[in-house]
Amino acid sequence: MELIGAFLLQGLQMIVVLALAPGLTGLVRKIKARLTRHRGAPVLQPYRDLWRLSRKEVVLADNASWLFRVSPYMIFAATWVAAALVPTFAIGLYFSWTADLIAIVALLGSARFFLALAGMDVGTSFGGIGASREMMIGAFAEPAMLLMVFTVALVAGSTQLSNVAAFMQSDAVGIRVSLGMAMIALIIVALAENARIPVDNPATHLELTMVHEAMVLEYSGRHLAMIEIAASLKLILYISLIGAIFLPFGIGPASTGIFGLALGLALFLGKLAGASLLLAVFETSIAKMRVFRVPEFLGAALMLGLLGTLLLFVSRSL
Amino acid sequence: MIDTVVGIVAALLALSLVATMLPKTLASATLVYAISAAGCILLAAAAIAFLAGSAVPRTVVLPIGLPWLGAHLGMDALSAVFLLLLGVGGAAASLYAVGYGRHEAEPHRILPFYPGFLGAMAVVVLAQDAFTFLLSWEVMSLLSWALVLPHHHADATRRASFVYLTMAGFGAMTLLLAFGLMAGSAGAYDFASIREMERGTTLAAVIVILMLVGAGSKAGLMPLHVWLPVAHPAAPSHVSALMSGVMTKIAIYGFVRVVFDLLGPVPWWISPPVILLGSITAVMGILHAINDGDSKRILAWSTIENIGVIFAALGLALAFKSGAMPGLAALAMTAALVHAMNHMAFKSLLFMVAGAVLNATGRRDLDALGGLIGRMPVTAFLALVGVMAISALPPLNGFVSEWLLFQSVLQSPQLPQPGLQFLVPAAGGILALTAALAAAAFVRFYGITFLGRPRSEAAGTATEVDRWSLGAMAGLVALCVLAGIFPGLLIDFVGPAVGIATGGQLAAQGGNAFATLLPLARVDSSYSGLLVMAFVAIAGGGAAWVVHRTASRAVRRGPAWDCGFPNADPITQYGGGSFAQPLRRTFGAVIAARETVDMPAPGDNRPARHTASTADLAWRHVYDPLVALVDSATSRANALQFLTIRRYLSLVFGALIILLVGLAIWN
Amino acid sequence: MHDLSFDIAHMLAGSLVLVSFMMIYQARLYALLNAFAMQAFLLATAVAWQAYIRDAPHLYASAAIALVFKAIIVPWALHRMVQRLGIHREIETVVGVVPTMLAGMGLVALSILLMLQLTETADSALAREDLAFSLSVILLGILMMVTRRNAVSQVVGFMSLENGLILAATGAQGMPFVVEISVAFSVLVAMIVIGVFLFRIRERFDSVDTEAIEQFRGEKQA
Amino acid sequence: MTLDPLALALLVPVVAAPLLVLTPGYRASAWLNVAASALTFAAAASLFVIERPLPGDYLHIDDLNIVFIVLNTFVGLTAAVFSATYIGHELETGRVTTASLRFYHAMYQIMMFGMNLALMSNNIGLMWVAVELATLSTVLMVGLYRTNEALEAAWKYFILGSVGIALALFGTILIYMSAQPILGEGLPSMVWTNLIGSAALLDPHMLNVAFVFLLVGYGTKVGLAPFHAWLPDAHAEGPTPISAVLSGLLLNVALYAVLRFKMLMAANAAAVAPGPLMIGLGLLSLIFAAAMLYRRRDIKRLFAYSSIEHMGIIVFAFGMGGPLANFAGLLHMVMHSLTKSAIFFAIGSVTQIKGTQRLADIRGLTHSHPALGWALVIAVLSIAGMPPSGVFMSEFLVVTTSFSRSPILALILVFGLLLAFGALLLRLTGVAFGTPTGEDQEMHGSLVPLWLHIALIVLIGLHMPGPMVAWFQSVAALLG
Repeated sequence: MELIGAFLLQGLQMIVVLALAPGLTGLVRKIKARLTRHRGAPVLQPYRDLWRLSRKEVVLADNASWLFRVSPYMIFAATWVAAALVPTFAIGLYFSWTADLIAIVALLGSARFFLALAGMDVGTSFGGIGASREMMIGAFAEPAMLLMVFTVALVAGSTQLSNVAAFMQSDAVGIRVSLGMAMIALIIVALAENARIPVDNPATHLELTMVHEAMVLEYSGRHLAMIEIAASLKLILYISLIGAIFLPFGIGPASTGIFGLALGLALFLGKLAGASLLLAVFETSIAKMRVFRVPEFLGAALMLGLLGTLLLFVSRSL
Repeated sequence: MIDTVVGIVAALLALSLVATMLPKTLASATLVYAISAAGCILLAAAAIAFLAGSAVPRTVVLPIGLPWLGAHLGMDALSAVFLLLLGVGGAAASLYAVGYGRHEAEPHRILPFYPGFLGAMAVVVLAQDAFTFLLSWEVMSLLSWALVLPHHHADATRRASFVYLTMAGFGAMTLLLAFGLMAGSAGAYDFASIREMERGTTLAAVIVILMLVGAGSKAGLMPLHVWLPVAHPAAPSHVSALMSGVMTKIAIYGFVRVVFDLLGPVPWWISPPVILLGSITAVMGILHAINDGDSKRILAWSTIENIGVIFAALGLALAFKSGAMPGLAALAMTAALVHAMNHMAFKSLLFMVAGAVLNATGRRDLDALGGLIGRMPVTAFLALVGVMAISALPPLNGFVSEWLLFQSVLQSPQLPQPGLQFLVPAAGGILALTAALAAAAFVRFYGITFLGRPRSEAAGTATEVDRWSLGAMAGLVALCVLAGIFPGLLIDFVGPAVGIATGGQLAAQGGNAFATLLPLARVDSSYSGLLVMAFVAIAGGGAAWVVHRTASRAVRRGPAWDCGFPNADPITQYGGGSFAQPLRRTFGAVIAARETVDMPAPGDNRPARHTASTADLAWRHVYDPLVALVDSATSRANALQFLTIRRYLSLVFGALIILLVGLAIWN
Repeated sequence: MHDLSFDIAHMLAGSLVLVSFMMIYQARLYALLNAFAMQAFLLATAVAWQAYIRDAPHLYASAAIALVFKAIIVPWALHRMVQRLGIHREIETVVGVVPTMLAGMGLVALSILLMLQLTETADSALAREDLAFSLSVILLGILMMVTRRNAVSQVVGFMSLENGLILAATGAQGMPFVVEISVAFSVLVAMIVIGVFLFRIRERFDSVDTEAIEQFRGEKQA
Repeated sequence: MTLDPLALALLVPVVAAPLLVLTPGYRASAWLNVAASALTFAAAASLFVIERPLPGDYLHIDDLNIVFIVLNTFVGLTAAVFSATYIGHELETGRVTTASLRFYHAMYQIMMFGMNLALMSNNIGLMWVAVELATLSTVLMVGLYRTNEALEAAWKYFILGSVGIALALFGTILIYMSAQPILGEGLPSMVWTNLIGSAALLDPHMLNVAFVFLLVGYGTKVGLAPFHAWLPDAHAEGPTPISAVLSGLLLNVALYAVLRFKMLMAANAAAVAPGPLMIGLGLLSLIFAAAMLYRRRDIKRLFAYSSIEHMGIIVFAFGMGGPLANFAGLLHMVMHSLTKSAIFFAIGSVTQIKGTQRLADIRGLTHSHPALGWALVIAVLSIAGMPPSGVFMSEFLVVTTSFSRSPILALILVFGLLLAFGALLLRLTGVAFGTPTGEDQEMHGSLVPLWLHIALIVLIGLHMPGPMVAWFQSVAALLG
């Protein structure tokens, strides 16, 4: 009986992130539009786009290989699994021990891996540009992320997100400088990973500046739909990751009753809304940077992550 | 048990002699490779039997080598683990060679050395006394040197072979010194009595450093790595697979055997150099891999990277061991050994892929390849798994060892010394960077080799390789996947070896639900490759199924979007150099990257040129000066060849007088 | 044995050293040859004297060899050669005479020093001093070989070296093979002289233009 | 004196020499030469089985010299065989005349006689005479080709050799004089067994001076730097079989003499320890020769310098002393004789094939002549200290034992070894691999001696026969 319940909860978690993802993207777009005094497309527009895309026929380049056709599903699957493993409204879900934070980072890594390969498959120069730049960004984002993970894990004593979230809720942890640094690092990484301004511009199609869009330039129809939804899944993943680690309030253990879960869900929605507001404000208020400044930007995140780790020892040895 | 193993090894060595007399026909090549493969499989089986069963380690003494000592051969868990590695890698390479060997111009330059090389490596692993160890070590170097040389008409090959054997000789000399210190002037050469001997920590530290140099030069630790990037492209691909996948691990074995097993307690301060050297080697290796244009050299650089990772793990194990934390030392050591296993699998696989591409196209330079996924689909698929594994992507095996390594890095706060507490996370950061860069390097490797449009005629007309090669590669792919989703079995397998090395051991992992890894119960960080695999498969497959059922499944083919700039030339694709550009610019300093743009003046209609080059700082700052030094010194000494008799006489006279004066003073 | 005989032997040995110095001093070849003949003669006398005071008749043989072969034949032959090669006027020393003399002094001092360190035994007084003298003759001989350019003077140097050896051999009481040794050395010297004659060796010893030599060296200097 | 093996081993060459002078036709004389050497070897080998004759005033046999004698006669035999197949071609190319060939074979036997006598002699005076005899005969053979270079080499060898002779003699006289008060006048004070018996009583200072002279004198023959000058040219310009004999045997004989006197020194506590001197000279020779290897253009000179290098290693090992190092020294000496002579056999054929000794003109031997090329590769790698040759074992023992005793010396040794290794490997790679160039005449020299030596090297390297080990260990004990 409770096994079924556990399965249900796990399933619910997966459904929730999948269902909310496009909405979140839509919400961010809407707010950005508002901030720039446009009316903007309705929040639900991404759902419509996905539906329309999935019904269109796929136009494949002549020399596109099977890898090109498989990649969207792989990317989607990897991202979705990763997203489903991040506690959103409840911890200690049945399969939460499947992968820890390191594995989640690695899952996103494999999504990026396939995206880059798909970009290079058709053999246009755009795909190459996108892939090469994406891998460079990844080369900095992943270590920064992992150093952030070190910091958190050293505080929480585990890389298991459920444990981390649980530990963060407990009052054993006060305000710590290193955690703050870790959070900034994570935010920077999140911006880069989701191809947001200032690293990349999700809205542009100007070849020389685009990274993510350059890779997916050749995609159409259902494949594009998969890529799009994977992108929005990634966004929601990072937001809920930040939430789970640094604002874990409201995330109750799976055993708490229906109300606890409902509360957690509500708070989760709140976090999403707040995050998208902040993101939109941030994006509209600053400009995109040159591609070769990106390493410096992410390098800062790397340093912050390392600094956070080292500061921990200092504070401990004090 | 050991007797049968020794028998197999002897058979392999004997096969080398037989091979010298075989006729130069295809049949004899097939025969030699087939027998070698059989021998390797038997070795692997014996090792598995040893590890699975609880056979007591026994030593046989053969009347070979030092007359009063004889050759002590024996097998314990540590030997067995590496024997297993050798068996699997050797079997795969031999099977591959059955097909690949057909394309060799002068097979009689390979066959007599190939089985002996396998046998010599086995003896290194089995040796239980210093002399046998070094003897087989040298024979291993020698035969691999001969195996680098089959394409000896090319100057590059001869140069490579020279560099390789010189480095090998250097390494062997350092090992000689190390064992000299261990055995003492009385010459107690067998491992048993070396274990017994009492020695001060400083002496132990010196020995560790000597071993680091000696074994490191064979494994490819910076700055002793220079032979790998030249020797691997020169050698036939199945030999490269062996040298890179197996021989470097034999070097690791030597290090582990001496430093962890024979040496006893070592001071903690010897571990930071190991960790640091390992991490630096790792990141430098992969940076060069990203910037190199030759497919096999890329793989060689990546081998250097992985060796660095392994040494970093070993250093960590050393730190924990000297800090009297056997459990954590076991974690790090497990990471090292498992990574050695994994690297054997996917690196051999990738060298075989490179060899297959080389056969199909005759080209090694990335910028002449491309679009092979259409021409050689099976190879392309197998290669895809290989690059995913080596890029440490879940759920494959590369990620498992990386995950274990990070887990042990996360335990650094337990270490007593603040220095290590600071160093280890930094090293962890470097290793994370390395992993990310590795992904970039292999996206580049795979994407440019197999994807896109063919960049040369040869690439456009390539054909799929033979079944033997594909079979060997498929086998390794299976291993990568299995080791990725059932890592517990592998970890339990190396457990006893870890016990020998560190005195600690991880909890048994085989029995966990859903093949989950839970190395340290205290911090329940867990990872289950099986479930990740299952979830991804379900999610991806399900999504595909749903979309194809509910939404459209129509497909139309059309030309790629060219931005209104129609140019069919495949050269417009991103090539090796352009793909590496962002990272080359970012890390240019450490790889001495130089970019020159030759822009013709307006009106001048010759094409503009952009050339990018990188250089190995080790050559620039260590080896080239060394060569120059030897050169000048010898040319100065050479004047002594051209003196006149009177001057020679005065030399004799002078020496005599000096001796006499010395005598007069001495009295 | 009464002291006089010792003193005479002693005096003869010492005079050999003296003559060695004279040879070093001589820059011209003819004078050098004459000096050498004198040394050989002295040697013959010394050996004969030893033969007499120890009544060891076989020593007379080597005395005779020294007299006939080295005091007469070889100097005469070399004389001829010098004329043939027309080098009798050349100054053949590499370093000046004075430094050579000083070096010679040093060598004599060294040999005496060495030999005086020998432990005193019953009748070794003479033996020790004899050894000191013969050692200095030997060293001076080599010194001459290395400080002279010309083949002839080097032959002379070698032979005076050998004089020292014979002196030492005869000084050693009851040493067997002395005669054989002197014969063997005579053969050796003969071969050298013949060699100088046959291939007009002077370039091969040393020469002003090194080109001439190096074309005979197996490996040309880069 | 009955016809015991010693007498036989000495008589055969003495008898053979005049016969060889008289024999018409070089083929006959060549094979007669082989037969004589074979007989000598048989006689020497029989020393193992029969019980040893008691040491007399002139000759004796003990553990130390039996090893040398057997090795000497064996390599003498193989070299004779090689020379028999080799020298004919020299006649065709007109480098030698039939007359000079007779002379050559006669001299070969005289040289063998001299060396055997030197090794068997129980009398320091006799040993001196014998060594000189051997030297002079080799001088004449080095000059065999009568080319300017050959004469130059022979002359250089002759002059330096003569000075060495003189110095060695003075040392011998000194030894006699130090022994004479104890052992009485005349022959007894020159008999080796007496000397070593009463070594402790001899005047240490006298011994010291004597040893210096003997070391310089015989060291000249060993080819130790800085007394080495004659060696490379003599090897390079003489007939190749003689180069093989020079490197393989004559150096050993001189070394044997040095060892004898080292034992004498070691037996006298008050005398200066010979070790440091030998270590110094050994390391000097090793480093110097290793450095010289790099600039060689002539293949025979290359390996001549490598002989100097290995003599350096051997002298170093004996200088270190102790059972292991001495064992290593003996083993290294035997291995070097076999390997180096094998290398010179190979080079003889190579030079005949290519018609030159210039390294630059020799390429890709393993491609054009596999049997010869690979043999050369194996031999050179063995001499460079690669297993499975015995050289590896001896170097292993030397390095490991000396490093724990005196690290600095061992490091210098290792440095020299690596330097030499690099040079040899560099040349080998050029000579053995790549695309063959230059002329390609047919090969005359037989490969049998070459491969026979290689087989022995590998055999000893993998499994030393028990008796051999026993001698070596007892001798190592003798050497102290």
